[in-house]
Amino acid sequence: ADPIKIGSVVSATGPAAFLGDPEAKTLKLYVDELNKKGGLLGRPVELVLYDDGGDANKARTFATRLVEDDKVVAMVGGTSTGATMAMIPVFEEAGIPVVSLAGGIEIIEPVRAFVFKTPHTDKTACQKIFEDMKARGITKTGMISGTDGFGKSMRNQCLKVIGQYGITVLADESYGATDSDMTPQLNKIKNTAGVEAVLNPGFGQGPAIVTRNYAQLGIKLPLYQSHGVASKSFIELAGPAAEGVRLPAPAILIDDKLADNDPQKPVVAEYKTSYEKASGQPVSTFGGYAYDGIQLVARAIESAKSADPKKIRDALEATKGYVGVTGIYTFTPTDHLGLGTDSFRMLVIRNGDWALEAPAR
Amino acid sequence: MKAILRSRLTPLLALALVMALVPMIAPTSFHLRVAALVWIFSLAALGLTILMGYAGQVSLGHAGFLGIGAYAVAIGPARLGLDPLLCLLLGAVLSGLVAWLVGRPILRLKGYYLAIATLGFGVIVALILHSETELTGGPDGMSVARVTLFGWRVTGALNWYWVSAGALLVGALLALNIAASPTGRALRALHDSEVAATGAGIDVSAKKLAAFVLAAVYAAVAGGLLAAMNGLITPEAASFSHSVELVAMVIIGGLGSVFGTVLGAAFLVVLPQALTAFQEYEQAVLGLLIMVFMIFLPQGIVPSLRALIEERLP
Amino acid sequence: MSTPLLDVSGIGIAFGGVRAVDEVSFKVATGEVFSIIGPNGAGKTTLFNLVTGIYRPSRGTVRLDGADITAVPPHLRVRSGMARTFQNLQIFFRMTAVENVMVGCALSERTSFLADLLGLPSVFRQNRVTRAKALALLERVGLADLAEAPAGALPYGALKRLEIARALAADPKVLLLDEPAAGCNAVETEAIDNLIAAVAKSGVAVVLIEHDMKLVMKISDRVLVLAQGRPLAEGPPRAVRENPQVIAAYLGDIGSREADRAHG
Amino acid sequence: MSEFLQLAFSGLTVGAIYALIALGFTLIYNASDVINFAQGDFVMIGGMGTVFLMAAGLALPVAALIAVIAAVLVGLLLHRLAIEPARGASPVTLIMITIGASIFIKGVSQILFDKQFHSLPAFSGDTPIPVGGATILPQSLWVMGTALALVVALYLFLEHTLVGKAVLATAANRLAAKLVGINVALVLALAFGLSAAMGALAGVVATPITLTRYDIGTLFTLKGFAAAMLGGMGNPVGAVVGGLLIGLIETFAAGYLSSTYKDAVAFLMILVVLLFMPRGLFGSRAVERV
Amino acid sequence: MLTVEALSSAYGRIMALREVSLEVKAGEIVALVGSNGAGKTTLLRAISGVQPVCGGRILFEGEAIERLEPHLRVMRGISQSPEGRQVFGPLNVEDNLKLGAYRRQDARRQARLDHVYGLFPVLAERRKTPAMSLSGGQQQMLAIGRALMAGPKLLLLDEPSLGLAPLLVDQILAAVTSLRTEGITTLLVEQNASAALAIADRGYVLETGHIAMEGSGAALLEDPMVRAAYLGL
Ligand SMILES: Nc1ncnc2c1ncn2[C@@H]1O[C@H](COP(=O)(O)OP(=O)(O)OP(=O)(O)O)[C@@H](O)[C@H]1O
Ligand SMILES: Nc1ncnc2c1ncn2[C@@H]1O[C@H](COP(=O)(O)OP(=O)(O)OP(=O)(O)O)[C@@H](O)[C@H]1O
Ligand SMILES: [Mg+2]
Ligand SMILES: [Mg+2]
Repeated sequence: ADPIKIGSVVSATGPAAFLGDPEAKTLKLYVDELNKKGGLLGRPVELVLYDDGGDANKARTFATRLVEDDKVVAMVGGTSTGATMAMIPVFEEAGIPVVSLAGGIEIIEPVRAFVFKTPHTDKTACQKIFEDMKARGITKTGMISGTDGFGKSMRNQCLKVIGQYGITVLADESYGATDSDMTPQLNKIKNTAGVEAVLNPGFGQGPAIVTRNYAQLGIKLPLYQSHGVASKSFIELAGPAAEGVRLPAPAILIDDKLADNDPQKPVVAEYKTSYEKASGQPVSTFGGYAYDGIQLVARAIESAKSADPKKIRDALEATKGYVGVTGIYTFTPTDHLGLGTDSFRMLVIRNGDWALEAPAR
Repeated sequence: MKAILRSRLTPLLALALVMALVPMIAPTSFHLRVAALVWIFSLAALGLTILMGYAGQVSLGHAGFLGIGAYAVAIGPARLGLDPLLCLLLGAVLSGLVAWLVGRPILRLKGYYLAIATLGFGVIVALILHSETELTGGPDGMSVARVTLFGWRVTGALNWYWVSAGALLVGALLALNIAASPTGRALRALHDSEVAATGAGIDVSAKKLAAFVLAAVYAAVAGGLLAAMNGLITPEAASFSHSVELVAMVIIGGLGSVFGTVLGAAFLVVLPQALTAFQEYEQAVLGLLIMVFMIFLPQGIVPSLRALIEERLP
Repeated sequence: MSTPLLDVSGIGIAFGGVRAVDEVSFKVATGEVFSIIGPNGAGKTTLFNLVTGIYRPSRGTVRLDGADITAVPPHLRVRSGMARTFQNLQIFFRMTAVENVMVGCALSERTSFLADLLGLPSVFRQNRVTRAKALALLERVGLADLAEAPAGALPYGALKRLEIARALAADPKVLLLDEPAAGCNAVETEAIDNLIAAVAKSGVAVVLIEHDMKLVMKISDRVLVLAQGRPLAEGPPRAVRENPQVIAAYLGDIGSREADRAHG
Repeated sequence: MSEFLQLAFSGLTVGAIYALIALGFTLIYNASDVINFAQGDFVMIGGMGTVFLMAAGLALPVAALIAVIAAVLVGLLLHRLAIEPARGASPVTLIMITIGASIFIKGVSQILFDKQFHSLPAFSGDTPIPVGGATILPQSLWVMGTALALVVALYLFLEHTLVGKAVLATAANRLAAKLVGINVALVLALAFGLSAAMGALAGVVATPITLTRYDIGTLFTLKGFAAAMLGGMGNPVGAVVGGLLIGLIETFAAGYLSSTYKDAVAFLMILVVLLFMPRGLFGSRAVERV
Repeated sequence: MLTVEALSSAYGRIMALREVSLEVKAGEIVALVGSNGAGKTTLLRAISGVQPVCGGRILFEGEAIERLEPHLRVMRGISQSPEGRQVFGPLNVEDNLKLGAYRRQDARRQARLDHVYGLFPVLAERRKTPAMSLSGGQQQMLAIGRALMAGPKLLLLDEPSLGLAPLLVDQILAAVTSLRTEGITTLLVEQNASAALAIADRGYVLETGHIAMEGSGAALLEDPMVRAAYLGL
């Protein structure tokens, strides 16, 4: 039978390769898995994967290519919010479902018929962090964020919700995606009177350097990182300075520390083992998003018993209680993310490893 | 034969012919989109052909002007409620104005010093587009309103194909006009010797500035078209790597050759699409191909091939 | 001398210590050939650079046709009637010979940037006029058959003449020539000699820097001798070449002999 | 005061890294008038090479040495296979070749290495050294020391050896260089080899601070180029001063003005300097005669 | 010492040299005259190896050198003062001269430097000046001086008198004559044909890429055709 084509555009190179690379690897790995198990609906699955290099214009071109030339029935991808937003009109118009791997809330708000996404929104992460701060009695924070799409979007979301927790921001600094020294900004925060904790939305090497500079300057306040660093490589890069850093992260980082009855435990463990074996690299949340993306699409095709894009979409929207690596998803016509704050767990870095913090409150 | 090779309008006719043929053989609108992108980037690069190829002045920040044009078309309708088409014009004017302001001081610099100054300009523009989130939507960019041309909503790949092809034809015609005119002669002259051009009574700084402004307008129009066609624009459009890409189009195609510039743009727009077959090796192959082309066609595709052909002709 | 066309007075410049030109004054009238000679490094070329505005003099003035042009930028001096050639060739190497001369015609061209951009018919008319003028000038300097050759492929001597044609294209009132005969053999020099004489006769003031004494002594009306930036002697050729200081500092044996030969 | 000092230390550290890269540009420029857009990738090879060799079990010094040698080989190959065959091409063409090379090197590295960020252990530990209320990392001293050593070495080479002069002569006038018996191809190979070595060395000492990844070269090229131009292209002292200045401007701008626009401030400063000194701070002042 | 046999060279499709043969014997001064574009410069460039040849042979001291890289020819003792001076602009006068001796780091380098400074005292005065700010004539002196610094066996001079004051032309030609007594052979291209032929043992007349005439210097000076075409007499 001719294959069912699933498309993907990720930023496997360029500034967001940190995200796109594990995504690409995961997609390839699990499409192979699917085929080993006989494919979907008795047909083999073909992954058509393109690398946009972080350029929204390229992403758009590849989106057209997937629709027009490759005739895919569904698409998993868009590493960044910008790229996803550039591609959405193409897929909406063609009526082909998209499961985005980007964080931006604007992807699913307002809800678009054919657009879903797997990553938590930045907002959820912010909420999780502020819950933790509140529980520890912190009311005044300093913020230092990356100016990349991830950092900037999360900063904005955090500023939106922070009021609800009675927390104020006393210092609001930023750093460029490629900066190699953040001491000036941290020094400013250090010298801002009253700051009780520091929050660093960002991904890539930036947070690692922030963490090291933090230690170099001898700042003793609690440091919160975001889910953007949720990969073992962060601990390696930041070195001993990472001790005590807190962050919201999905289950994937602490598979071995999950309670035995945790429904995510087997899923997470399986993904972690397969991915690390196949790629030789530590798992990250980002690969997890792609895992959930491809699984959701595969499940939808199975349950729709059809490779028709519209039917896949309908089946996707009907997803209930899918236990993924990132969390447990339930889509509805008004919610195309389907994750709650509980999919995040508050972690702290101890002795060079992740440790689970007892749930706040 | 040689007369044909040298005629001013030959490249234009060749280009028009290719433009007419592509829709006939393009299997899907994806191919049309790629072709439209080639026309749009050619247009942006054509400005550099005038600036770099004719006048010999390097700009490593030209994507900045492209960004100005693109964001004018994005911001105008969204924030000020202006007509997109009007914004395309406003963007071109604004870009020209900025070029005039920036060019006056920095065009006194020469060679690599001009390169770093223009590079700095481009970085600053990109940084502003990136950071002024309220206005520009920040790193994730902003969406662009649909363009209406005299009541006709421009949508679909084929329509955009013709709009961009038309824009490029006009741009190419103007560039060829310039080349064959006293202004073009003056630009090529100051490329070789500014002292001698001055000695011929040419106001060298004014001519350089004119070329710079013109190049900025070309880039802005291209940027506006790009934004309107995509319906979304991100600051990436104004990035340093994009500036380098524009320069690369001009050099690979052949400095100072209009048709070459289009080939150069086609090279860099189409190649990544063709190279997806190489998967992870895509980037390596792209780099390798650029090197190979430059080693074997050191003056760029068109001038090098023309020299080869002329040598073989009696 | 009738009213001087070019009037340079008390001009000077120094480059970190070296007084390249120091208090030099001279006047040149229409139709006159005025030569400047002197040892290498005497400041002759620098003097040209001062007169044409490439260097800003630290003191002194330059007047053209009565108007003080000391502060006028170089390209505008061309407009008021001053053209020159360069000792270190300044050729547009990527253009053909005829295009080089066409660039020299820039001043007489009547088109605007906009017209050029739009490719109006006037531009093409103008191009034809300019081209015809350039070809005539090439003919005049004896390069007609090389008109379409890329300038980069011309031999040295031809480039010298190409520069003269380009300078003439500006229809100058004052023509400054920096060693036009360098790299030409005796026969070719004679052609240049005739050319200069004809140009002067047509009512142009010619200022000539040259080391070929035969040429200088033959066609100059007056000669200025510079040494170490200062005037050493000035006067009619005959007087200058008999000046013992000039012989000692500059002419030597060959020079004297050649200078003598000029007048036979 | 301690804040000022802290910013100064940061600025000098970052600046010294830029300076090291700018120094790498100097040699190739001096030999060929070409800006090598793959210079930053030599830095990356130094850093990534060392990281992966250490991961394979080698000690830091051994790994670093092999990485530097590897970079030199890449530099020599670049010259032999890409620059030399295009001999006689204009600088623009050669620059385009280096841009191609840069893309190629990144393309190969992402396969050969990976796409993750990596770090190296600091050479002398991570304990900050307190100075006047501020702190400085030992690795910063390594970076500054290396920059200092290289600038002195390069200055001595170019100004006080005949081979150094031959390098300058080759760029000044290639025809004349051949006529006085300079083996132009050899000089260019030397320039590429040494530049690669300097770049890779910069990568080794800077990686513990900047971290590294297969595509970090673009950033390094950009900053190093800016530094070299600010100082005056071709002058090693200028390269170092330019690098340090840009580092300091960026840091102070981030500390006192706006962290968002610190790069803009740095480039504005470069523009202002160039308007008054069109050949950079230490560029040659002599003008071409006409 | 130098034998050129049927040498041809072209720029693209333009033949600049067509089967040129000439000979320079050890210790001779040979003058090469011809009008603009005759190919004199091309010939000297070909001998130095900076101009591709498309046929013929160049023998130096009996060995074929037409395939050698330029720097190897310099090492064998061929040195040229090129047309258009071609000094190393940003480098100072002394460095230019020292580079002239790049392949001759022998004990006599200092002596040769003194010799050049003696010949052109103004270069000594300006030894720290960047070559590009010298006057035209001074640069010409520098180019000649640089060629002499190589201590060559065969010296190729392309229009050495170009742009030099008459007094210096005297000195240059005298210097060439005196070089012969030191055993240096010279191939001299000059527009100042009468002066060149006067000091030359033999001369060749090059006309549009081929040798039109050859003979002793004195004989050529007397030749009516040469007198009419090149001496303007
Ligand atoms: N831009 C400059 N910088 C430094 N020195 C200069 C500059 N221009 C000229 N000089 C010096 O001024 C003096 C005069 O030079 P100039 O070129 O005017 O001589 P000239 O009389 O034309 O000599 P020549 O006959 O050799 O052409 C020379 O010593 C030269 O080195
Ligand atoms: N780069 C080039 N490209 C094409 N043709 C060239 C080039 N250089 C020289 N020629 C041609 O080769 C021929 C010989 O030139 P060459 O320079 O050797 O003459 P020459 O005898 O030295 O003249 P001159 O006395 O003017 O120096 C000329 O016809 C010239 O047009
Ligand atoms: Mg002079
Ligand atoms: Mg010649």
